[in-house]
Amino acid sequence: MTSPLRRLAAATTNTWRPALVLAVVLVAWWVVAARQVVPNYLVPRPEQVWQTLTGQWDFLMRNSFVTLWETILGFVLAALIGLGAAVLIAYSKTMERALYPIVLFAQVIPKIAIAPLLIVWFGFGLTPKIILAVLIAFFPVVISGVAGLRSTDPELLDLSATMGASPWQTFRKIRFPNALPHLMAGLKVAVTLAVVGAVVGEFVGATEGLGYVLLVANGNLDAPMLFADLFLMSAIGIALFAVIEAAEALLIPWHASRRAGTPLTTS
Amino acid sequence: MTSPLRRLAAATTNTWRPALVLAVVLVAWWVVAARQVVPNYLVPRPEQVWQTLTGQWDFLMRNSFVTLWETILGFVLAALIGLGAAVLIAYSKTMERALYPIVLFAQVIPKIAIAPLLIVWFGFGLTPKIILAVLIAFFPVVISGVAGLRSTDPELLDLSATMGASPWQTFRKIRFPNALPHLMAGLKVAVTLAVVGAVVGEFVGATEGLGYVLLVANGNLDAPMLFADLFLMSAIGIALFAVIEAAEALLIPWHASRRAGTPLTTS
Amino acid sequence: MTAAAIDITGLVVTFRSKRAQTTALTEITMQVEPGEFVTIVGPSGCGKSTLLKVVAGLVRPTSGTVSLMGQQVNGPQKEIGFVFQRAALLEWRGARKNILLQAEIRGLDRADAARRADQLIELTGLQGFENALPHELSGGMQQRVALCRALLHQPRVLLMDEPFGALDALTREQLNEELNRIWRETATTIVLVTHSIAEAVFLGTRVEVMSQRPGRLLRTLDVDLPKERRYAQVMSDPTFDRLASEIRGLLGSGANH
Amino acid sequence: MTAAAIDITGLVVTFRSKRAQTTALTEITMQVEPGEFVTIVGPSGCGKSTLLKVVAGLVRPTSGTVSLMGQQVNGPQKEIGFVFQRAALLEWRGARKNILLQAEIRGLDRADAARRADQLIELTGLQGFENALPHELSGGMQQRVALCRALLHQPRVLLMDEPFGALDALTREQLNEELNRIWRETATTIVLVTHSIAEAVFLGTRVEVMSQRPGRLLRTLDVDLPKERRYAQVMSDPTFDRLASEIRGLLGSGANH
Amino acid sequence: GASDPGPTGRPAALKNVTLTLNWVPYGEHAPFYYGKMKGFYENEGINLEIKPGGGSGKTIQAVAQEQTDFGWADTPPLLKGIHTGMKVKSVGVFLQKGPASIEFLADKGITTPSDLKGKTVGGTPGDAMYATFPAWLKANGMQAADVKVVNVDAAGKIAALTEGKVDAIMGFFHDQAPTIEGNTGKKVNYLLFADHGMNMLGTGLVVNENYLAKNADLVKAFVRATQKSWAEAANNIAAAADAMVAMAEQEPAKAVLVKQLTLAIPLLQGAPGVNTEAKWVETISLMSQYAELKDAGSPSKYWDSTYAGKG
Ligand SMILES: Nc1ncnc2c1ncn2[C@@H]1O[C@H](COP(=O)(O)OP(=O)(O)OP(=O)(O)O)[C@@H](O)[C@H]1O
Ligand SMILES: Nc1ncnc2c1ncn2[C@@H]1O[C@H](COP(=O)(O)OP(=O)(O)OP(=O)(O)O)[C@@H](O)[C@H]1O
Ligand SMILES: [Mg+2]
Ligand SMILES: [Mg+2]
Repeated sequence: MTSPLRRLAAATTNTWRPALVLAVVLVAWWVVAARQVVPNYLVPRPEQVWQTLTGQWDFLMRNSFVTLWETILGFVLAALIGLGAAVLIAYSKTMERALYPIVLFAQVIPKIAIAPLLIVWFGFGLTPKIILAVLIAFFPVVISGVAGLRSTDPELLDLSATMGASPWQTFRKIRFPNALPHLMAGLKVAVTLAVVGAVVGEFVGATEGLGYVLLVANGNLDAPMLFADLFLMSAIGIALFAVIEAAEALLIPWHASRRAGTPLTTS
Repeated sequence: MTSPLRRLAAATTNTWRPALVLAVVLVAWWVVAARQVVPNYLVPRPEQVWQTLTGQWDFLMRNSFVTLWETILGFVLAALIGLGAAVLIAYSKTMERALYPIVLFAQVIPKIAIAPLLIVWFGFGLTPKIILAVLIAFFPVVISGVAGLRSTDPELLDLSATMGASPWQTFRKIRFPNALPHLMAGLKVAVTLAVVGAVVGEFVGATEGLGYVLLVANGNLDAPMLFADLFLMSAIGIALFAVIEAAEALLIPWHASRRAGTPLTTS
Repeated sequence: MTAAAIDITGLVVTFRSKRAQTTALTEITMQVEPGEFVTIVGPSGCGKSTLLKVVAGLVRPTSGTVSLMGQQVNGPQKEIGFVFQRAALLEWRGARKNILLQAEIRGLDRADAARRADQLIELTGLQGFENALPHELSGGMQQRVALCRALLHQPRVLLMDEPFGALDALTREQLNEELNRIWRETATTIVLVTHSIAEAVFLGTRVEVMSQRPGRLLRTLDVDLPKERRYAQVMSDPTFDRLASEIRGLLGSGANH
Repeated sequence: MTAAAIDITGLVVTFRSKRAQTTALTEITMQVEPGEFVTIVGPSGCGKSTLLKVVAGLVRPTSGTVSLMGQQVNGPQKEIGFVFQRAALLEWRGARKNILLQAEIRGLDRADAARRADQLIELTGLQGFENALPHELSGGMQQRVALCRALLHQPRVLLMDEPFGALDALTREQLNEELNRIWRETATTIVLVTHSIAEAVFLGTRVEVMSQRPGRLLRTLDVDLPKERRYAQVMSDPTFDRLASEIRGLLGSGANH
Repeated sequence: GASDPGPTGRPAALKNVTLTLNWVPYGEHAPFYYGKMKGFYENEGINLEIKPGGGSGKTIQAVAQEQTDFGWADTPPLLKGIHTGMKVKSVGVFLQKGPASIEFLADKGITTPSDLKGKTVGGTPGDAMYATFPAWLKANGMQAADVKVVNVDAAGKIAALTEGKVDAIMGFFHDQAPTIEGNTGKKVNYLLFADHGMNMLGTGLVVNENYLAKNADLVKAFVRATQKSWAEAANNIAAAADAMVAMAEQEPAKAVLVKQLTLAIPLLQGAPGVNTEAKWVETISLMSQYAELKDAGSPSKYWDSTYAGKG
């Protein structure tokens, strides 16, 4: 077998199973839509969605980039703020008691309920969407950050203490790398929530973005547009999730979960 | 000092700092509201909210219990389904490739967008609310479950392999307990999201629950009711979060993060 | 002719990582008959732990074959007891429960297992710490827990990786004698890695001396002592001194080669 | 009069957990002069590790006082080097980077530290594994990395908890001789816990024998040997045999008391 | 600078003005696009930007916070907003007959309000018609308990109706009915509140009081242009729909737009934007009776008649 052929074969074995799943989902959808198990104005046929996607490609791309940009900004801020809060909570009992209720409060109130306030304060621009994305996305970072920072092996802390490490050094050299596997899990959740946050922000007051397009499609009962829009939203979410997974592979190759071969072959 | 007095003193030192934070928040709120930094139809004065809370206590409690019940059901289901998905993903490369995109898709589409479908399929009862709560809450469980299950010390897996452990035994005796610290972090996020899910479910089609009350209050521009409602929502979220924290203390007393004294005293 | 308990032919193990490639074992050929007690000594990093893991089916040979009781080793073996170099305890279980893990997984009779666990706890001096979590135990105590766990189900083959390394001299000798008694009474096949030359000679019917990495078998020394052994007697036996200094010489030569 | 390097008076350490209460150390009083090399032997679980941790300020005494270089110990001490019983390596760093952690945290000169790290790697025979992650190292190699790390900054006080436990006899003797040399050349104060009676006598200017739990100091033995020591000489010295058998006797009596 | 020639060659004194709609674009909005296309606004020195909205309530709030210059919003929520302290005013309601209605599939056989007895009706809490629905039932000789009301949000309403989860919904007949017919082919009938005993004012222009004080002339000009746009659009429905197709983004299909606008035009009762005092009084009293609008006050609290004029 020649080398390119072999590579093709390898790629095939790697991808045929997810491809099969995708195919099954597509066929199921097509059956549901074509036989009108659910009427077409609720669930359109795949080809209708495809036509909308290709026919309105420029329009959809423009709006996708708006949402993508909001999502990325929101996610980065959420990651930084979440990590900051996690550090405060993990390091100080006082901060834990004081911050946790606030953080929890920010988490449990439905964002759609405070969206009008955000509009009032920040208008219809980029700001309220980013704030919503941050509010929705930062909590998992806090929780997994706290869990990660707290799960450091006490003996490693003893070690750094005998080296006279400052709290900052202990954080940077020991606690933080140790927390990374936890933290990456939090960031994965956060990045998908940041998409939702940006979209919700666009529901409330926007003239562009996938959330706005969704609202319009809903109002017009334009199911193909609705589905194309949902498809692009999930594409953004999945792409960003994949970026975080790639970052994880780079950042924590040493972790048990990432060691080649070891993980799940023995049982 | 007599013993009750001493206990009181201890309680005081434990609570004065969070109490202070609460006091600061209340005063800030009161200043904002009383001086109309933000108009009262957006941010009411604390005493207005208090009057609504006490005056409509029975009505609010009735609706709180509806939401609480939906939240608990949704959370339990989300935990079970999330754990199941995590097991499949952690154990099988095929399942990982096949399930992850679906799970991600379910996570990133805004739940409000699929609400009409839920109504068409499940009507106005308890079901759509629970489905929404599950859809919103299960993702963090999956992610932290996968991270936890994969982070098992390879030597422990070797150990169980030489004992001839079945995959189920390895799971129950080794992987699962080992994943608990991660998993608890996921459950903490999930329980707060389950509240949001139940509320969003009530937005879409309901005749009771805090989400419904919120919608009505919003429509009537009844800010005191809106704030009382938000207050109760967060109370539910914080209470359930506290329950999970308590469960964590019971389930993983052995973990570094929970060892008395050890965690953060050395540096 | 019965099959050898352990049969290793032309074994080579090479670890590959992104960074480097390490050949841990090369051209190991070795048989262990049922009921034999083989001790292995060799320089740190020469592949002793790797050898035991290959026998247990936990590391796949790069080339060569291994069989256990006549069956080719293709995956983890369960008819064995394994003492890992690190204690490998479950941090959420107390000492006794860590020992009983063996019984739970193998589905042994509960009452029997419990009785045996208590005997082993007594034997290794862990009374009073039955419920202590691993982080509340000293290094040597953790090692003893791991030892009890491997002995609980009375396996036909025992693979032990420095099981007494963290124990003081006295406890170590006591437990050596106990292990000798258990081996005699149960006819278990044992392969034990140790850094103590005295221990290697005292316990083994045969001592295998390994070279520096990549590990080869340098020499096999038969220990011509009675099966039943006590430190007081063995240490004063001239055979002991002869073997001990021969091993020391081999290790020295190996270290410089 | 200069202050003792380590001064322990009436030390008692009791661990309390929900389950039980363990007195690890009781009534320990002991001085270590600057430049002394004290070795500690005692039964497993008698509190040796705990003692070192108290000196390092990592475990708080239940009662009694401890001072280091004339300063009362109230929290973690940083003017020391500590070799933990477990290697305690950062699993995300290669061997060399694990060693250099010491330099990074203490802000030592980079080039100097790098040179010294390479010397220590050479000395402990870790060449070729500079970039290997901890899980790619054998047990003994991990221990050697931890040893290098504690030696890197040439601390004035070294606390070592079984630093050679996972090494083969030959490597161990080599490193013992190196440690002897380092101690002579730098006048470091060293307290070393070991299970090897030979090592205790070979290295120490003084051997402290501890009783079973709760740990007390049973006896102090001064080692009347020249400062510069080599195994070939020491082992043939009658002092060595006398001290070794005395320690053995003490451990035995302690074990039965 | 005033001397800069604009792109069309006219003096560039055009003032930028934003109008936020009550909802995402539907046929009722076509007159604005038509006016813009025909240059009615430019002639008044206005460069109009039309922004979609997210519900009348939110649009009114945006006006109150001066985030938009003009709002296009329904009257009942406007009364509520002003009542709770928002500094905004109506400068003229254009749909003098409220579009609030009950919509249902034609094959349900509903022709009069009393046919709703025993039926399930979906409504969105917070809508003005949701609050006044029980009163409307009473006005038609029924009890609140005669009809089962379930709460459905805006996104779920249409699906709930077409899939038979509810027998009828509350809504704007000229918005949803054509949409449903256009997309599902199902014929929709409706009963207007206004035709059955409860006639309240509908959508109109809303302005912040500050803006009014500072830009009285501009508001006048804007109202004039809007009146002209509506008057012209009423006579050129197809052209107005074309303008909207050309200028708006993601608007409904043209056929739907035409239908929506055609249904909206009859709601103009008299000159566009010109209201009678009596009509305001009636609306206020209905709201205070049925929608908890206490101490409602007089029309001048809500409406400034100096711009569009009084009828
Ligand atoms: N998972 C692994 N990946 C890469 N290299 C490994 C791995 N495990 C072991 N090695 C290498 O294989 C060699 C032998 O390791 P092994 O643990 O078998 O040594 P050992 O004889 O048990 O040493 P010690 O007496 O120090 O425990 C070492 O050089 C080690 O670095
Ligand atoms: N964190 C802890 N919590 C409770 N008990 C502890 C803790 N650490 C040590 N102990 C107990 O204190 C005693 C002494 O432990 P230590 O580790 O000091 O022993 P050691 O002399 O170093 O033993 P070894 O030679 O086996 O390492 C033991 O009984 C142990 O169970
Ligand atoms: Mg080994
Ligand atoms: Mg110890």
